[in-house]
Amino acid sequence: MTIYADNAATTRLSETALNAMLDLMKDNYGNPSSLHHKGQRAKELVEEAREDIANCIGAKPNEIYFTSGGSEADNQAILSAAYYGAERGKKHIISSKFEHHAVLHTLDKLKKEGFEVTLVDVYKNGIVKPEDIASAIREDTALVTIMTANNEVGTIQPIEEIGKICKEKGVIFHTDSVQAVGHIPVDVNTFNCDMLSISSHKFNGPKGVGVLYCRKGTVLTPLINGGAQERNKRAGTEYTYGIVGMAAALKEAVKEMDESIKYVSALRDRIIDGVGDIERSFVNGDREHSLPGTVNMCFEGIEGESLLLLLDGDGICASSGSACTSGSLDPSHVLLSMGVPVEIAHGSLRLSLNSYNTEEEIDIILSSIHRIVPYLRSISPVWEKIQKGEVVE
Amino acid sequence: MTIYADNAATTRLSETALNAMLDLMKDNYGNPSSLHHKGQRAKELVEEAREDIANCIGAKPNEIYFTSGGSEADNQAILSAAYYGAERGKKHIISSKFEHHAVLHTLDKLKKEGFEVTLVDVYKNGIVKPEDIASAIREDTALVTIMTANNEVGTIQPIEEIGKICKEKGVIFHTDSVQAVGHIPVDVNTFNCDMLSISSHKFNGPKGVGVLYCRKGTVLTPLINGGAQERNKRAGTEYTYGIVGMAAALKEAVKEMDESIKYVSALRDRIIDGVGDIERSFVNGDREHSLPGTVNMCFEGIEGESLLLLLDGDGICASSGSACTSGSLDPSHVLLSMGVPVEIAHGSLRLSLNSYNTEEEIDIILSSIHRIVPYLRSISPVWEKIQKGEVVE
Amino acid sequence: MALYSEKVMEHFTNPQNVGKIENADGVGEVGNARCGDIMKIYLKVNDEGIIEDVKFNTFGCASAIASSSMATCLIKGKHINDAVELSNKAVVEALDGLPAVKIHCSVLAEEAIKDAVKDYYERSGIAYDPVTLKMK
Amino acid sequence: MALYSEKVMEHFTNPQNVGKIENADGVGEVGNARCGDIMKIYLKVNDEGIIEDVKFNTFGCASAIASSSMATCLIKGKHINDAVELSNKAVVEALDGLPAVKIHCSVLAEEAIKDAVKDYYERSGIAYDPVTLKMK
Ligand SMILES: Cc1ncc(COP(=O)(O)O)c(C=O)c1O
Ligand SMILES: Cc1ncc(COP(=O)(O)O)c(C=O)c1O
Repeated sequence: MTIYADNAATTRLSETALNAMLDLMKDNYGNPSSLHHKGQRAKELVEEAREDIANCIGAKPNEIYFTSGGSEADNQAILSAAYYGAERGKKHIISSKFEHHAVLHTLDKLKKEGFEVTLVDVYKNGIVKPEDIASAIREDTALVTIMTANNEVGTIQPIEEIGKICKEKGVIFHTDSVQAVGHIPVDVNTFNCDMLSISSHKFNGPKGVGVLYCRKGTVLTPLINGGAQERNKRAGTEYTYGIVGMAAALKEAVKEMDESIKYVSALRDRIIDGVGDIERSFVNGDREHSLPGTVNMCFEGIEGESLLLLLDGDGICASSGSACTSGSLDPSHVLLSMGVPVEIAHGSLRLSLNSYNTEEEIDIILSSIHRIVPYLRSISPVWEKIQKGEVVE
Repeated sequence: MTIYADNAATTRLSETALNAMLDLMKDNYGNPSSLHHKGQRAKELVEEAREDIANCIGAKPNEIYFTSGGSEADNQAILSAAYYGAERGKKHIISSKFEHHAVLHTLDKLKKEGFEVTLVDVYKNGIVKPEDIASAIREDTALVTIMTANNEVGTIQPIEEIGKICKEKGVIFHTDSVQAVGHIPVDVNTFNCDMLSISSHKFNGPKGVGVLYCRKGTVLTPLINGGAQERNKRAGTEYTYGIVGMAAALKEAVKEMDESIKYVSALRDRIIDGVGDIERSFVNGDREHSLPGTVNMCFEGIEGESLLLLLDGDGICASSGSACTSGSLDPSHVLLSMGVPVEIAHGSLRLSLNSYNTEEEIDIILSSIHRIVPYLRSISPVWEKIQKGEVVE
Repeated sequence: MALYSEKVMEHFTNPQNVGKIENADGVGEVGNARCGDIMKIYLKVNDEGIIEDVKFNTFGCASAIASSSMATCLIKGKHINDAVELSNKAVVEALDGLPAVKIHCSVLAEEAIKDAVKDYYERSGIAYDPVTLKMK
Repeated sequence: MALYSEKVMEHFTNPQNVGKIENADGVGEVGNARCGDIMKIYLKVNDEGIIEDVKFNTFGCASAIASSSMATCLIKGKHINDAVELSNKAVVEALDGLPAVKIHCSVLAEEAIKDAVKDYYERSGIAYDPVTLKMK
């Protein structure tokens, strides 16, 4: 038995997406750049997918650029705006402390190239304050990039307000919507964003494909140079089935969104309520402004990887911090940025649900947690200290 | 009826690759960075694929970096070597006149950043002379990048000799092997190359995935920053099915290579011999040193797109020049670099075969060509001039 | 969504008025092989200035051939003074559009006709307005 | 290819010698919670210097728990002078390897044992070589 509760890391491919892909994988293998009927048919399908995706986020088809995923979209968006700004003497960028590494590491690269980066606080609840953005904006600010929803704690940011501030001040605004698209309403116009990143595998679409939305008039520079694909902004033979599968998955997710938000939030609340009786444990983030399916908890006195692997022994797939930093020994930069003490941040658990999950699964997860947490605490010298009221360091 | 003879643009997905992918698409959807069993199983499959691909080209698994395709691999290889060189005062790069745009446009970008680029001649036969490379190498040469086989005319370059020269002179050598891998023997050690680009969809593997081989000791810089995937050299959640499908397709292609080289070359020769009776037509490139399946012809007095679309009307998928430049009005830079006059370069046709093609298909192609070429000539004022012995300009 | 409209494909695969006219009253040729398109137009004009017959030969892509075909259809049976009013825009519209990179093909068609009309005037010694290309 | 060897998973899911020893002869503790690992080792040593019993408590990842378990197995029943010879390398080997980023867990196990042995010497007033940590 497997209970998959790691949907913020990646999701199961939906039947709808799989079926949309299979047709192309079996027969419709043309290169959209080819002039013959097989190529042109592939091109038509790609353009239909572009239109579908544009419709899902309130964009125009020619504002959609297909990429290999969320990371590439983030990199291209940030580098484009940064270099565009630099040519105009603007070398300051604003972001937040708990962005995804695709954003933060790109900013690190820019810092080495002489850019100045301001990372605004995310506070204890994991939510950026628009007024902090407003007061961080300077004459030489080239870009503001703030994620729509955080991948580890699920908090939703006040994107509309931030977008409005950026628009008023004439600063390019990018939002990494990788965790939001397909899960909560995303509209580039209410967001007032100039660029927005999407990754298909986060909403039951295929892996290896994403989208960079770029508003008409915002200058986009290729990250990958070569052929004329994507109106000269992203070279490389199109991953046609990925593109078509992504559109199918997103259309479905958007169609069923109201329902799934209700369903999935109820599952998440069942978890939060269900762990309420575990002493010295708490939920990170903000229950009000949160993705429907993501919940992040800390259990004092235990270490996350052990918890994770014992849950895995029960067939439960979960995560400790974000998947990308696994293998790293530092505790999650997200929790630290929210002021969680290092020693407690080590004991974090992220469960991320979607509409494939069931109540029964939640109950199994809860009973596993109730068995494993006390066990790990029983062998933990840290827990012993906590019980004795000693200072843990 | 469709006769697909555009395999240099892209290929049909093999049954083997499709089946390898389906398992992961249906059940094995984990993120290789996740610590739970689903993630670790996905990771195992990715690592097996890495090993398989390494074995196919004489590399070690930790020298294989998965990318979104050939274009990304070319971009990353060239930029890595260029910036590494620049830090050491080396800002000169050597390439050839008829590289793929993924190479040439990346070099254009570098030129704008102050690099100097020498493009060696490819001569009438479409083959670079190693001695030209040797004499172009300077103290400040950071990189030599020469394709293994040309995508439009199919000529195979003397990569081993070029590799040896670069090794002796201590210059980094990259080869774009996108058209060669899976079709002719490719071994990074006999090639003496430091980096090598591969694209899966050119050998019946899935679209949207490729490999950059980078020899241990050669410095690689990420093009996409973010998560720790690909040993910190290429961020982004892995396109697991693509990776696994690519390995399955490549293994199969390499296993059947001897046989398919014989089979496909015979088909190609049947075409070349079959058009021999058409006056004022000729084959571009070099029949000796050529990919088994690629043949590029010019028919004087006619224009390639018309020929292509009339062939398509007969169900035959072919190409005029490379797929990527379709939509462009300039004739192929490849043919021009080989000294084909502009007005004749407009009348080029590329047929690219693989082992899915049959003799019967070739015969149908030949009979279509024999009907369409005379027809287009009959309505062509250029052909009229040629017949009258007038100078065409 | 396809590269070309159905109309373009129709006129490309089944071009009208293909061929030459022996002893034409006017012949026009524009374009050059280096650019990938040459159009040659032959006119037969009767005493009232009506285009009784028109033929073309074209070296070029599908839209060049389709533009030639459509343009000749549009002027056949018309008076010379109407033929010179044919704009490339009219050709594009009649073809239900052309891709942006192919608009020049329709321009060539317009120019080829004008070139043929001028040739007709000159051969026949007919006076014409150099701006409108209409008979005086 | 999996993250951890079977041996590691065995010792992680079924750790040996978990617990505490009341009135232990030596207790060692190394690591800190900020780094994510703390190991505590309890020793019961008889008059001949043989480790009659050993127990551990560990806060840490799977490899920290497995290293503690394996290390205690390797020294149980051994003479103190043999126990202090246990290297982290021996622990890693006995576990059929650890991922590179987890090698420090085996180091902690080695250090925790040495720390417990020193505590034993000090509590019992036994003279020892400060370099080799062997009894004099
Ligand atoms: C020689 C060569 N290099 C690079 C590429 C780019 O590969 P991809 O389109 O898979 O990115 C191609 C094919 O398009 C090619 O033929
Ligand atoms: C918030 C956020 N941004 C970016 C990414 C990167 O997306 P991908 O791994 O598809 O490149 C992820 C997920 O990995 C994410 O959660």
